[in-house]
Amino acid sequence: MLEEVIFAGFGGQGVLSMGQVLAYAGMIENREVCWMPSYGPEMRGGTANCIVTVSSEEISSPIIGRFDTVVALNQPSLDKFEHSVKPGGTLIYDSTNIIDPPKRTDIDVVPIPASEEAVKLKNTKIMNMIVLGAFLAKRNAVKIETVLEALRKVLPERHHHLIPLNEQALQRGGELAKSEMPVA
Amino acid sequence: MLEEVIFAGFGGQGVLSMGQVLAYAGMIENREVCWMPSYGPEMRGGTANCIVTVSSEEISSPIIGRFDTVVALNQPSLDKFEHSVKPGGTLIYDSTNIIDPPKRTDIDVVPIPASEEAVKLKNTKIMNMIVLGAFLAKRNAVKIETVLEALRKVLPERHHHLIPLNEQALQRGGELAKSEMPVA
Amino acid sequence: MAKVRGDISIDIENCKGCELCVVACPQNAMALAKDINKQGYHYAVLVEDVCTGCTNCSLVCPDAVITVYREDKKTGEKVPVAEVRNVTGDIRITVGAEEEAEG
Amino acid sequence: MAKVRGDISIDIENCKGCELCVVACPQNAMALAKDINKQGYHYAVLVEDVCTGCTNCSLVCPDAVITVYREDKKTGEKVPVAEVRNVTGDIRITVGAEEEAEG
Amino acid sequence: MEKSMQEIEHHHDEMNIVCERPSTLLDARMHYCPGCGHGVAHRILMEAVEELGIQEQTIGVAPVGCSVFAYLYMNVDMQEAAHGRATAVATGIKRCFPDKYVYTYQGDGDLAAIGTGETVHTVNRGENILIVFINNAIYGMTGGQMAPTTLIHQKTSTTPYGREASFMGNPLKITELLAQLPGAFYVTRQAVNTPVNVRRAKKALLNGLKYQKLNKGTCLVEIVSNCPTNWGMKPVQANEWLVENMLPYYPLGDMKVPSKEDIENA
Amino acid sequence: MEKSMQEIEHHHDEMNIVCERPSTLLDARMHYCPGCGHGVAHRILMEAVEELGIQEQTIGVAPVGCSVFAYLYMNVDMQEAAHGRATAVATGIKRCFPDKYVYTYQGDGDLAAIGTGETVHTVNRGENILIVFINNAIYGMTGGQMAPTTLIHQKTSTTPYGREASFMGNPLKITELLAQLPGAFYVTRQAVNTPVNVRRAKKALLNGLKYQKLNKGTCLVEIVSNCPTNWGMKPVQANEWLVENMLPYYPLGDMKVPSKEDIENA
Amino acid sequence: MGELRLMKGNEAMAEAAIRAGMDAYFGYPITPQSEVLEYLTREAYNRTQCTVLQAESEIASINMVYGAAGAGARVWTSSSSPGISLMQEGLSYIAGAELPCLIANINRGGPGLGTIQPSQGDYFQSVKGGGHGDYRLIVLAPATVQEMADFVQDGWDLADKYRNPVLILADGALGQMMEKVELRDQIERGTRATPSWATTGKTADRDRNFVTSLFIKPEEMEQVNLRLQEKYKLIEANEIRVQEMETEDADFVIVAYGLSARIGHKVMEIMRAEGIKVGLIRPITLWPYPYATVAKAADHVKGFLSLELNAGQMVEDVRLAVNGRCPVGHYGRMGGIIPSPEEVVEVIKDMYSKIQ
Amino acid sequence: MGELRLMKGNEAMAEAAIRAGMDAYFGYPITPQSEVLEYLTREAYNRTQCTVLQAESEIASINMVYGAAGAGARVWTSSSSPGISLMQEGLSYIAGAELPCLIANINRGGPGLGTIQPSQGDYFQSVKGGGHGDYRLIVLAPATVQEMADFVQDGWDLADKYRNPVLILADGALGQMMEKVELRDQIERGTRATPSWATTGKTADRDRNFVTSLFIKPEEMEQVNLRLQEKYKLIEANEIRVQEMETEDADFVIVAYGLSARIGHKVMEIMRAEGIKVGLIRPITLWPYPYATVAKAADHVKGFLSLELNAGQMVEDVRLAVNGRCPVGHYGRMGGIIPSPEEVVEVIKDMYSKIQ
Ligand SMILES: Cc1ncc(C[n+]2csc(CCOP(=O)(O)OP(=O)(O)O)c2C)c(N)n1
Ligand SMILES: Cc1ncc(C[n+]2csc(CCOP(=O)(O)OP(=O)(O)O)c2C)c(N)n1
Ligand code: SF4
Ligand code: SF4
Ligand code: SF4
Ligand code: SF4
Ligand code: SF4
Ligand code: SF4
Ligand SMILES: [Mg+2]
Ligand SMILES: [Mg+2]
Repeated sequence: MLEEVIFAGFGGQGVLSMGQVLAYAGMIENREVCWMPSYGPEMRGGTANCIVTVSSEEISSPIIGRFDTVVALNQPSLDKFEHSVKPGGTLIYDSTNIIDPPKRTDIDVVPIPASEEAVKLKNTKIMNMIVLGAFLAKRNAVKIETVLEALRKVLPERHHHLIPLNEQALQRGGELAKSEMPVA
Repeated sequence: MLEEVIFAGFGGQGVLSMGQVLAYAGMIENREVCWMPSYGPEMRGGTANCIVTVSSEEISSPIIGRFDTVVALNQPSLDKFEHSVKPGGTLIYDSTNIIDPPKRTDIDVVPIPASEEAVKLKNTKIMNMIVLGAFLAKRNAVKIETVLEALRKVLPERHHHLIPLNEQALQRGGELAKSEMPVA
Repeated sequence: MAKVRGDISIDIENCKGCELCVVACPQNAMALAKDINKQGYHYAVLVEDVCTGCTNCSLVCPDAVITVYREDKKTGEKVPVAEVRNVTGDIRITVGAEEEAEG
Repeated sequence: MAKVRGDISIDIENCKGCELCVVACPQNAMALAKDINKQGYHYAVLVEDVCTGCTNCSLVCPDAVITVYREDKKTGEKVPVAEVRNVTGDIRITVGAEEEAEG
Repeated sequence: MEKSMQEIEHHHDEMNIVCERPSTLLDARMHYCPGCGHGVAHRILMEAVEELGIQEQTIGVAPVGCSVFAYLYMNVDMQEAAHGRATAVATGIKRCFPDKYVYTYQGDGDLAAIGTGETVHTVNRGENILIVFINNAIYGMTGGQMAPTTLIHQKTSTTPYGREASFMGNPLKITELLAQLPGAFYVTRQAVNTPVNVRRAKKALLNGLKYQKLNKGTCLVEIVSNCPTNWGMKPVQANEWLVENMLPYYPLGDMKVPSKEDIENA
Repeated sequence: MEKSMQEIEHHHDEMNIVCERPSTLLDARMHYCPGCGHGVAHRILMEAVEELGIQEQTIGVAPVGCSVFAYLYMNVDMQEAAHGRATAVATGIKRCFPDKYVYTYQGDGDLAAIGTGETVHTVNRGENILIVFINNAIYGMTGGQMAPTTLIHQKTSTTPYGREASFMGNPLKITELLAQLPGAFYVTRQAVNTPVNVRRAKKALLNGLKYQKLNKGTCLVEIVSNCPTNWGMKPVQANEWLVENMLPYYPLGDMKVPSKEDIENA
Repeated sequence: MGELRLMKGNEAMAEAAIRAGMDAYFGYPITPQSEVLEYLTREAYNRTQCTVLQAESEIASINMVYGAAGAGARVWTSSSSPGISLMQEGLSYIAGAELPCLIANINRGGPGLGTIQPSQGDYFQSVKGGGHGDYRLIVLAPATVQEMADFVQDGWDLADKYRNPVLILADGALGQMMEKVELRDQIERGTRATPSWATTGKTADRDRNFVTSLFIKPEEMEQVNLRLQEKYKLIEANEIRVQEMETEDADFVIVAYGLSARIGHKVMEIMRAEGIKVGLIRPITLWPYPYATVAKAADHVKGFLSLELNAGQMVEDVRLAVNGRCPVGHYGRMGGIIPSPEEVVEVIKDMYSKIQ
Repeated sequence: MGELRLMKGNEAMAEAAIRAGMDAYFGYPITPQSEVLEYLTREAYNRTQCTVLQAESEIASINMVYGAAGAGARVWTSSSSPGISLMQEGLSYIAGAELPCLIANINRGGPGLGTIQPSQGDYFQSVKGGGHGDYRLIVLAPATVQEMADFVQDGWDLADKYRNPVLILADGALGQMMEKVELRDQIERGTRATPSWATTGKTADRDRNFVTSLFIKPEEMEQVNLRLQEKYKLIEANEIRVQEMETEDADFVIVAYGLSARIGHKVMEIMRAEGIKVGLIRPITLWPYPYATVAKAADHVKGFLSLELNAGQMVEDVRLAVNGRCPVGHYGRMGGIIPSPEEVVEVIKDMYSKIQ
């Protein structure tokens, strides 16, 4: 198996860490994994994205131009990466703050009102986990349980009380992804 | 015309400056000239030599392995450079302090008791000019008058009173060179 | 209490909401807005009409976004409570949480 | 005048004739030789039999070529005026110009 | 509560502007973090240039550090120097153009770590320049590593357990050292954490610039500043920490002031 | 007047040797010019090592300067450092092997010009090493250029008309500066121009070495020295010039001495 | 099997260094490699009591490394491009004095202050000699985080074997990206034999040791140089490391190292899928350079592309190896821009069409 | 005709600099080039009131040069190998900020502290880039004292023309030897136009000028790099200087620069006298390198010898030019040893006999 995905958004939206959690989960499942960040030129704030590859084979390039999945958390990221989804691939985006929805018809487009849902879960920081849940539901890159295991390993002990909330968010994301009808 | 000569001796014997005077004279006579020093590794004292080329043509290498003339002011220099005289060339040396005289027979060997003569002229510093006089007499590289002109230009005004003494030394060297019979 | 009547205007789009002006104001006239500007910062606003034009806020502002005015002797017009400059979007201006602004 | 009788030996081949020992000797016991060593230096020699073994000369010698001795209580042998050590050639030893040594 | 822009503009027309962004400071949004002292230092330095009317004769040198982009904000001719070499660059400029006003603007890593040699020798030669030295006890730009001026027990990303004198030495009071060099003409330590300190710091910068005319030596204005981001504090809290921790170790005040006769022809 | 070698040897057998080349100084002819202070400094440093019995634990660092070949004379393990970096090299050694005695031996160009940054920070960190600093007010090795410590009006090959403070700054009293750093434990200025000064200098070197055991900071022994060759004087005259010109500007004496309690467990 | 972790390249290096029994690290912060010093100040002393010191500059760092290496310690430093430039004098001294040690350059975009983004612009500096004189660094170019870790101990072992400094040259991306890495077991400090030439204190049973690169007599200096050249020949004979991928049947070969090789690998996958026989040669040692491997491929391929994050540096070594037998092209992006595999595919197709 | 003098190479450079209207020199003593600073402190200020400053280090020197050049002055520095290594960061900054200035390296034997004797061991550093990133210095290699003098003004003119630093690379022998030199007339200081980009003080009629090599955005940095590469292509197209001697009918060509070229010239004379058709190619610009000239000769000669005072550096450029068409050999002595022409004759005869 091979999953090449880019997570893109503003700095502070948890873009880099959702990628890391995925990579960690991949590692637990004995996959080859690679997480490649790209920071905007600004020292703080600005855009951020990371490419994650999860594969059963040796990973060639950590830098990729075309993705199985694009996860876009804001309008600029959507605009920038929509065209990079491989035909037949998946485009997941936070539909809450999107004015210009994607136009491609040859891919699976998955709008997730993640920010909205996060507010409902009373924790805006959890938005990225909702999206990750959607990704997991759509792409089968790793199992949701593995992601939870990864979270347990990655989070410092004192934050473990947040794991149930994260689980809830992942689950909710999965539900949303499955309920949404593909645009194409 | 082309004259390639090496002046070799101890530091402090005036080896470098006799070469400079010759080069300067060559320049006055509109020749191409080159003066290339080589210092021993010791910061002070030790051996010193310089190669001087005077030529009517463009000078190729300032570094030469075989010389028209070798001027050796001590035993180590004599030992080192005797074999570098071109066949038919000239080897001039200060015979005062030499234990092992040169052995070659295919060249013009010119022993000059320069240090002895310098003592007679009551100025040991003038030894190098005696040898230079011998060189001028033997090799016709530049005219003795030009050397005197060079001295006038090179020496600071306050040392001009030494020029007659230098002239005397050059002359004496010339006489000695002419009186000596070639060994060969 | 203030001898000279003053006023300030804040380039809120370039304000970074550092709050240094707020603590520097001897009149407690300033606060951070509840809303954010395009940079994402809770920008500073004048919330009490007690500005003396002392320039303190402006002196400590790292982003040089506060302009301070003092009443002209001849007129004596009242000073506005929140200054808005260079606002190109349709950002709503709300004065920062009252409790905090009071403290 | 000197309380302890002493003596020095100079490794004259390694002496550089700097004369610092000569001026440092409180007894004016030293001078530079008229002759030169193999390095070409007028080396230092002891010229007066008045050494007290005070070590001054040795202390200031940059080339560490002076060894200083002090008379053994038991014997009382006289001290030589010029020490020669490590001389491998046939260099003649001459004591430096008397006038200078006196000054 | 809202007013139209016109209303506001109109109102202000009748008032006197007493404090405003100086024209020597470009109307660009600075990249500094919220509450960072660099911004204030930039502004008062440019106010000083403006007040002295020397914009046309002034050449600034930016360091490598958070203020690396100073030339994007300061409306004077500027050069961006290699890390630590600002005073060497300034020396190059000033020696060729002694009539210009030349200043450097440097952080504590730049001036007091990698640039120590250049700093000491520039002041020792008494180069007629102004050195503006922003001491925030940390490497801001690279993400919060220890600076030579980091305080004992202060935690940074390279002193995760706090700075220990036995291991890393004491915070370096380089300004005190430099003040003792005969080449130093005017040396002072200021801060920009309160309005009154800002006023004083600006006065110091004014002096530092105008003394260049006298050709009597180097002027150095240290500004004790903050780094809310890498100190891990809100700006207001950072300025409190500054007062409680930095100022006792780096007391504000003049270290070397010109004598009356020195400046009478200023 | 001549005596055979045997006679002399025999005679000396009966006397006590009171002063002799130390065994820690190799029996090699030093390349220094006649009368050069480097020779004396080498000898007393090696005497100190011998007297403390620490030859096996001592590692020296030679600079670039006339003393670049110190390792040909000093019979201890040594490293030859790049120009100016001796104290960084020494730091590298000492931090890895804190039980060794580590010293640097540096000229004024090496320590106070190109090496200023390393020197200041080594002392500021309080590295437990001994720095032996030979101040001869000139660059000896390269043929007599101006050093940071060159005196005002002193002529060198790069100040052919004499050093001018207005142009080249004042002679740098770096030892005074370094003494003020908290990392400095013992700082003193000595000379080797007279027997009594040699004795004092040696005592200072003994202290500087043995204090390393205390782990309390850097020891620095400056030795005001001569350079007869590049000063263009005979050695005796050079030492007179030293007394008349250098010592007034670089007065001898201790600048920082350990307190009693500091050394009671020495 | 060793412990598995997901790590950044910089942190993997630091962790590997602790485990390889490092005695000391001296360094100065610079993006994008400050994590090395940060990781070590957090982890190293507590675990093995080794030395980790933030120096006042890169020049101080490299000279501290000189001192520690000369005294027999297992020591290293790391920096990024401008900082490495400052170390050039020190590196030449270390090479001249033949001191074993490790330097890591996490290459960013230049020249000058440049940018903090990844680059391979320091190839020439690393392999031809940025410092003065005839000397060589053994240059290892990792392409994975695993290699970032492995080459630390390997580098030190090579350094010890030849008394020669070893440079790890990796671009900023390799420093910042995370991959799975299998860590080796902890080597206890002090188990490595202290070199006999090291300045550890002159004991009665031996002459003093000294470490120097000064040989003032030309005759002696020439002998030293000849000895160094002999050593370099030996290293060239024994230590070349290179990875070949599908070169046997290749019509076209990409030559690339580090991150570029990873991209090249992907390019190869894409093009092979399209039926174009592309192979890849990945030099792992940039010096000694695998000239022979490239030369051998030149016997049967139609062309080469040197793929680099620079304006064309390694391409000279490829040309030297190919020696005129077929065309050698270069493609590179600069200043922190990383080409996508797709973009490179187009470049090769274009070049390939012209060759045929 | 200009004034004739018998001068050392170092002094000729210094004198020529004064006459070329130098505004400033910043330098630090090091053998074998200290005469430059010494000459200038004696002569320069009195004659043209220019600035001559002994800096506290080579790093300070090169950064003072940066500042002065950035402010529009005609400025230079000089040093020898270890000092030049210390300048590598500064040189990369100067190249990145595109500042015109002059640097002279009077090359001595390395690596490390090495020896003070002449060498050509810094070729790679000079032409491939000792500093970080993709940049080029224009490198002039004088072979006579006359050229030592001439290349100062020529160098500055090139530097101004392209806003690029220029390096004069000469071995220690050229610095120390004396030849006749014809000096150019004094150019009055201040007659050279101040560059419009220089930081001379922002006047009301223009935006502020700033000098920088920092371009944090990769896109921008890449554009800067591309612009630099364009400039370098232009320089390669316009500024190659090379001397060819009797190459037309040559069977064998020596390629050599600087002192080696003088020796090569003599070798050629000796061998031509013996009937062997030897020619000489002397690259005068080492970058841009005269690849085309060498390549042209490769059409008809049987072999090349790259004659250098090092272990083999320029030989790579000769090989790149020849591109496999005939054998390319290298002969070099190191550490300050200079080969005699006679010795080189033997080497060539040996190589020549194997070729035929
Ligand atoms: C030669 C070199 N070394 C290191 C760096 C990385 N670097 C950039 S800024 C900086 C230190 C910044 O700290 P400081 O000077 O205190 O300025 P601040 O950001 O705190 O204002 C460092 C180490 C560099 N750019 N160049
Ligand atoms: C990087 C570098 N710059 C310059 C030199 C040349 N150099 C050798 S020794 C020296 C200065 C020597 O002076 P000092 O340190 O005072 O020692 P001294 O010879 O006077 O004892 C210089 C500049 C060098 N070797 N390396
Ligand atoms: S000028 Fe600013 S600080 Fe002063 S009273 Fe008005 S708002 Fe407050
Ligand atoms: S000080 Fe300036 S930037 Fe900070 S909150 Fe006030 S107005 Fe905004
Ligand atoms: S020991 Fe030396 S100084 Fe003292 S008296 Fe004897 S000779 Fe003179
Ligand atoms: S001090 Fe030493 S070297 Fe100098 S003259 Fe006396 S014995 Fe000789
Ligand atoms: S990192 Fe610190 S110094 Fe830099 S801009 Fe932010 S607050 Fe200011
Ligand atoms: S040059 Fe000066 S410092 Fe060097 S050995 Fe000679 S006298 Fe001593
Ligand atoms: Mg700082
Ligand atoms: Mg000195």
